[in-house]
Amino acid sequence: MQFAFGVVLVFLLMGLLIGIAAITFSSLLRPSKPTAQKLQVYECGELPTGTPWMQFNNRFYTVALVFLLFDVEVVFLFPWAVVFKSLGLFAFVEMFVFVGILALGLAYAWAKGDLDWVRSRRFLRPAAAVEKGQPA
Amino acid sequence: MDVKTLLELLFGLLTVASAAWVAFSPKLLHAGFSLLFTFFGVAGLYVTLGADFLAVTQVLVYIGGILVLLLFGILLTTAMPTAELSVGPSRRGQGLALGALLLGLLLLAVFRAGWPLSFPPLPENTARGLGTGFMTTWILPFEVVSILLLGSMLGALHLARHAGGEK
Amino acid sequence: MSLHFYLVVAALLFVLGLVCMITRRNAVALLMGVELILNSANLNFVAFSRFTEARALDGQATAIFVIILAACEAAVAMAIVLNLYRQQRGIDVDAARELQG
Amino acid sequence: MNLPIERHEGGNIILTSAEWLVNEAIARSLWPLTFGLACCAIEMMAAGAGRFDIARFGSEVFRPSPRQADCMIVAGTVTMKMASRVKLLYEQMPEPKFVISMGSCSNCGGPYWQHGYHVLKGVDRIIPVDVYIPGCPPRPEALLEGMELLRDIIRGKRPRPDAAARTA
Amino acid sequence: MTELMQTFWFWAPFSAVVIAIVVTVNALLSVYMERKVSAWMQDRLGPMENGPHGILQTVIDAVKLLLKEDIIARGIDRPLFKLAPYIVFGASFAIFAVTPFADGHPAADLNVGIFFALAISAFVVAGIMMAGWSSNNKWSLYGAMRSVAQAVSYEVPISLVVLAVVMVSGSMSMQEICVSQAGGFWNWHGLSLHHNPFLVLGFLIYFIASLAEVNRTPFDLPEAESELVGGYHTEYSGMRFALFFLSEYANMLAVGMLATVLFLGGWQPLHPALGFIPGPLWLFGKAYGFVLLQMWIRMTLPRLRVDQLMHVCWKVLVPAAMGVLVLGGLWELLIG
Amino acid sequence: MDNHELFIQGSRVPDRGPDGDLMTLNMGPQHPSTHGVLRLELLTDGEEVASIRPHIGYLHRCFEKHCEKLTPPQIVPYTDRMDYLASMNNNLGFAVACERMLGLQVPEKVEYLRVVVAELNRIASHLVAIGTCGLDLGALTPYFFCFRDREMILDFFEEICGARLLYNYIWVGGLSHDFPEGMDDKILRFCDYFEARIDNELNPLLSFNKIFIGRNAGIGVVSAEQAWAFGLSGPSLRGSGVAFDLRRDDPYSIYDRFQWKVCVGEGLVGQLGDSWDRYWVKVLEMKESLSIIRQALAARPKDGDVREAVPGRVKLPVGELYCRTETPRGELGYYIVSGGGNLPERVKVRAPAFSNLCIIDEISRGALISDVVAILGSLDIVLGEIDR
Amino acid sequence: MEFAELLGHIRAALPGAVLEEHPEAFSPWILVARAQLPALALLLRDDPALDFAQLMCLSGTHLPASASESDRLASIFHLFSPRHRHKLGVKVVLDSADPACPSVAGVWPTADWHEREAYDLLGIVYEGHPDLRRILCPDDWEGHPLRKDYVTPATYNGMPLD
Repeated sequence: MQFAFGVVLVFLLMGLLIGIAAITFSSLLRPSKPTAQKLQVYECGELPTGTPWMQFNNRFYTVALVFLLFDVEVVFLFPWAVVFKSLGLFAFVEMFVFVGILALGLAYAWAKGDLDWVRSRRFLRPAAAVEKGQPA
Repeated sequence: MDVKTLLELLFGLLTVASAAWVAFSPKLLHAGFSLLFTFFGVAGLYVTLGADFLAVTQVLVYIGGILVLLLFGILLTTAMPTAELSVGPSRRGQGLALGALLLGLLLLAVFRAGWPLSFPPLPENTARGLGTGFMTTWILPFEVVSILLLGSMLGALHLARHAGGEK
Repeated sequence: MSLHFYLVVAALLFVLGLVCMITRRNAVALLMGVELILNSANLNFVAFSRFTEARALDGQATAIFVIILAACEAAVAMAIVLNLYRQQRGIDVDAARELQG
Repeated sequence: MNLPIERHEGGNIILTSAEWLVNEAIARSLWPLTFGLACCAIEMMAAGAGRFDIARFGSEVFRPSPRQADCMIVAGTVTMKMASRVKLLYEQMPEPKFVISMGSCSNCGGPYWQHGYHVLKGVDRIIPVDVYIPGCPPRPEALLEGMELLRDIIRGKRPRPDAAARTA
Repeated sequence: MTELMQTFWFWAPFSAVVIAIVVTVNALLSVYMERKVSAWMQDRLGPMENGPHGILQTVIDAVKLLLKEDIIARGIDRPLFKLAPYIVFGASFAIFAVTPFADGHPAADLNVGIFFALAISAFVVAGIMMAGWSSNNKWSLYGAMRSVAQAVSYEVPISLVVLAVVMVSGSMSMQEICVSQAGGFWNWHGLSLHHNPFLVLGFLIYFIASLAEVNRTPFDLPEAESELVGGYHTEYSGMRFALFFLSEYANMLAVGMLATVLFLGGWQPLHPALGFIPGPLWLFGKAYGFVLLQMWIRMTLPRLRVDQLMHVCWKVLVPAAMGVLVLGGLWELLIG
Repeated sequence: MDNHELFIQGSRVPDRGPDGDLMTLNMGPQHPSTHGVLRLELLTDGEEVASIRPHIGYLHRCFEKHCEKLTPPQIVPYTDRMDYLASMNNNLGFAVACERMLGLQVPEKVEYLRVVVAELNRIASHLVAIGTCGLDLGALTPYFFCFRDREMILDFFEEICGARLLYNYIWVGGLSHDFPEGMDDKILRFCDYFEARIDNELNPLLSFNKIFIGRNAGIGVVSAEQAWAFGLSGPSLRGSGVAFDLRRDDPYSIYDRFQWKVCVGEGLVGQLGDSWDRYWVKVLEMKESLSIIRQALAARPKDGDVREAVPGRVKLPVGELYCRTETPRGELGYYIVSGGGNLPERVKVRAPAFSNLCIIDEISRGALISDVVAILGSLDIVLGEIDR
Repeated sequence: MEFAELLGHIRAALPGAVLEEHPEAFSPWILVARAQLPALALLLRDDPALDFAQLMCLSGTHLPASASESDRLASIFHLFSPRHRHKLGVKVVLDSADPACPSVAGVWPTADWHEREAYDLLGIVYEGHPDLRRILCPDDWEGHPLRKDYVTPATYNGMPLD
């Protein structure tokens, strides 16, 4: 096992090495002529105003949160999945309860609108008839 | 020194160095990304300890989940990530002193205590062992965890919704 | 390598986490300190179960449970931090004392 | 032209033989900046579309960010209000970089030469231009030909326009 | 010889170099393929002039990128800005360590292989965030936030579906997952209606989610040129940009390979009678088919909006993937 | 600080500074989806747009100044360069205005040919609008298909007058060239070919693509009242369900002789007046244009000199006139004041895209950045005529 | 309604607003008093018999000095009623020394940009306009280019203009 992980580590290092080699090699060849304007941060040809450190929608946090909890669930279920066949019905019921409880959480988030990306859009009315499709 | 020892040392060094950067970096953002290497180093140590599943879990949950959450937290709460981070110098000194003291105590304990050492063989497939364990020995915590997850999900979502502030 | 090595690394992690918690006033940084401490604990669990007579997987299973707890803790704590931020336009933990009520 | 190896001038450099390779690589992979100003931009788009297919020469990779672009096709009239932005965008491109002035307006002000109080009479007053493509607007073929000329310039087969005339 | 093969010091660097070559060639080839495929679908010719049928075009592009100036603008967080491409590239490269190329020949046969493949993308996420955040550029930050939110969201249905495959195969080792699908295409998880039909649905979910995972149309929001200019790599130039580019195409191949291993039998031949064709050819053939499909979709569909993206993930794919897991498990228990 | 930097700072619009949590984001003047050199100053809250301040004038080429210095026949080529996607229509509008002032009757044949080229150019212009609208939303291939078909129209124009984009074809009192031999057949063949392309290629691939609909339906809704109040015209007005087309409702040239339908948005997939409706009106209009072209070609006189009525010297009589025509983007108005001299005293152009664009702030508030791109695409702006 | 009818209606509703009438022009127009313009604009839009919902065009013109008068500026509004299908030009003449004209941006939102343009190019100051800035020329541009006496400056921010 540690042999295999060693290979993985070598791969990681190899990836780093390729990157470093490429950039080092490139640094030997490439020109470098910084000017004041070249070093301006790009914003469509304008000079940027203010910092980009802006307020982001809390929704990003919600997504990361729900993801984290599902991620954790997956961690538990992977060992379960490996032994599922040997343990049979009992394991299945256990998993069912486990997933079911988390599904409740998802359902709660869904019902409360936490999964809707934008809630305060006054202009986006429901596009009811999207299903109508092509007129005859 | 064989390769394994070398790797252990390297991972240990990575862990401690990056953790030190987490604790002392003047930029919160750098501290956050430094945590990435701490988690990775710990995952490496897990591998050297024969805990492959745990190592991958560490990467998946800590780097993929908790770190992202923390980084989002920095982004969502700090208009200027370079803002003043540290407490005043006196409290900083106190903290460092306390830390040094504690470290001394811990090291003393580590080297003085008589650990009942042995070196049991590694299990063939830790994931399989853990799976069986979760379904048998740890069945209760396994199910309780799901309730815990549900509870924290509901609570966190509720709190986050308040933080979002319906405009 | 010996158990001591892991214990030393864990001790260092623990102390660094603690220092991080004491010397930072930013709530997110505080959380980072907590994560360091939890990692140090985990490292100890796994190291002990590897080097002692205990059943080899006990430590790992415990560590997994701790990771789960850490995830829940991070989720809820970050939500609290967000609330704090919204109320005070800042996440200075010293200024959050008023929450004590 | 030895743009990318200017730093090694006078050095020993294996690069004398590699210079050919370097220049070929730059010449054959010109990624334009997604940047259109006026009528000529439509012909530039047409040059990218099916019939003229600038992709044949490897230039279909229009990069929206100047950081990844190699050449700027000034396609259209440069006005006083826009001039500073054009200059800034040009500056923000990484070396080696090239400018193609497409159409009469950016060459010299074109039909707005006499009464255009708000029109810059030639983009070469603010940035150095490598190739001028005449026409109002030039046909897409003319743009392809202009890029061919630019390739020749990069390869050193053709001089760059008088350096003194270029305001850098 | 075989002993040498089995030593770490030979095997690890050897396989890493081989894969490095494969990844690089793949990137060049995929870019060329993408340009040619798109040209073909759009009534154009695509690269023609540089090399026969433009085959050298992407090589030339790569050389050119090597020669481009590297700009690090004012206000950029230098250490993070420089580190990010390495992390993204290193991580997308490491996925290939666990992919089995032939019978008994993964570079690293991890017990937890597929789990590892899921986890390693966490590095990509962190790297992208690093890139977007350090750039001090509004477009970059938007791109990074979108990218991260999208990657973590779509990780959930992917994990659940992979879980279903692991459940059926009884192993997390990618090699064993391949082996469990032996005996012809009707035994492949993604096609075996008679073994476990829910896995076929799982394949579909995986396919959609994997498009999002690698930021391909219709989920290419993080790099939507018409909205966010360049996304998280707006400020990157020259070779650093090329590394992002390279890892993007490496990721395309990686999800193609994962899909192949999980659902299309990996290196298993279409029919046992075709077993004389070597495994790697099968694997790459199927993976490239998958990549081709991604390109086809890119040329066909517009892109979603961020709320629609999240809607698709959380309200369609995640419940469906949960269903696949539960019902697939039930099926396996009762019928399988 | 060099000259240039001073220059940038001098011409910069003063910052409004951070507005609470809002962030100022410049979209343009160099941005893939601003269709030229438009600059939108977005005030954003995360990805949500709180308000938009459009900045135009980056392509201000002083058209109105030129008009005061040139004779009307000399002005015609400059009208080409305003809406460079629909030069024929711009020529036509100016020619019609001058002819009204002069009281000039142009020959029948000229009228028919004008209608044919104007409608062909309408199709060409709509093709660009549709293609780029798709491109903005990430649909790459329809854009190439649109340009492929547009090239065919440009071929006709090239054959007719020698230019691909800017024609100077419709003169005051006539045309610069007659149609060459066999042109009618070619155009008719194109009509058949293109009608099938709309139905079999464009609509399945783009118009009724679920994602495309999802991106456009219910976005940027303009009510009929709003549309009138903000001076919207053309497809943007008709997208809101207002059946108003100057070709029918304020006729010029010979449009009253043809049978065709004014296409309006119907809220087919989302809400009436949304981006998709504005898009869809353009698709429908292309079909109607094909029908007009067919009728005009069938009815056109074969004989006659197209320069017959072209005056040797255009001297506009004293007076002032506001004359409007329907270009692909809407109401193109020329306000001409003449003092009786060789040069007009004042020519003001009421450009359709200028008025269409000014609603963007109104309908984009609360939208996402991606929606702004969709709205902008559906409004179909050409900076040449906005900035003139 | 025909021009004469329109005129009668307006005169009845707002006596004294219309100073001149020009039915003979290619596009008939009326000259109105500057002070009466806001009231007239509202009347034109809201009176159901007039119902000018669309402001087709808003232009400014510069009338150079003649023997009898000093130079003046004019702002002309071309209106159209989609319901009644009638048109009307409304003109306000201003002294160039005092080029202030009431804004109609509150009546027809489309006037916003047109007024900014007239301000930019001719220097007509629309009072009550929400955001009267230059629109086509840069903010630091000098002079109003469409005035007859406009002299193109030699340079703009260090760049030669011709």
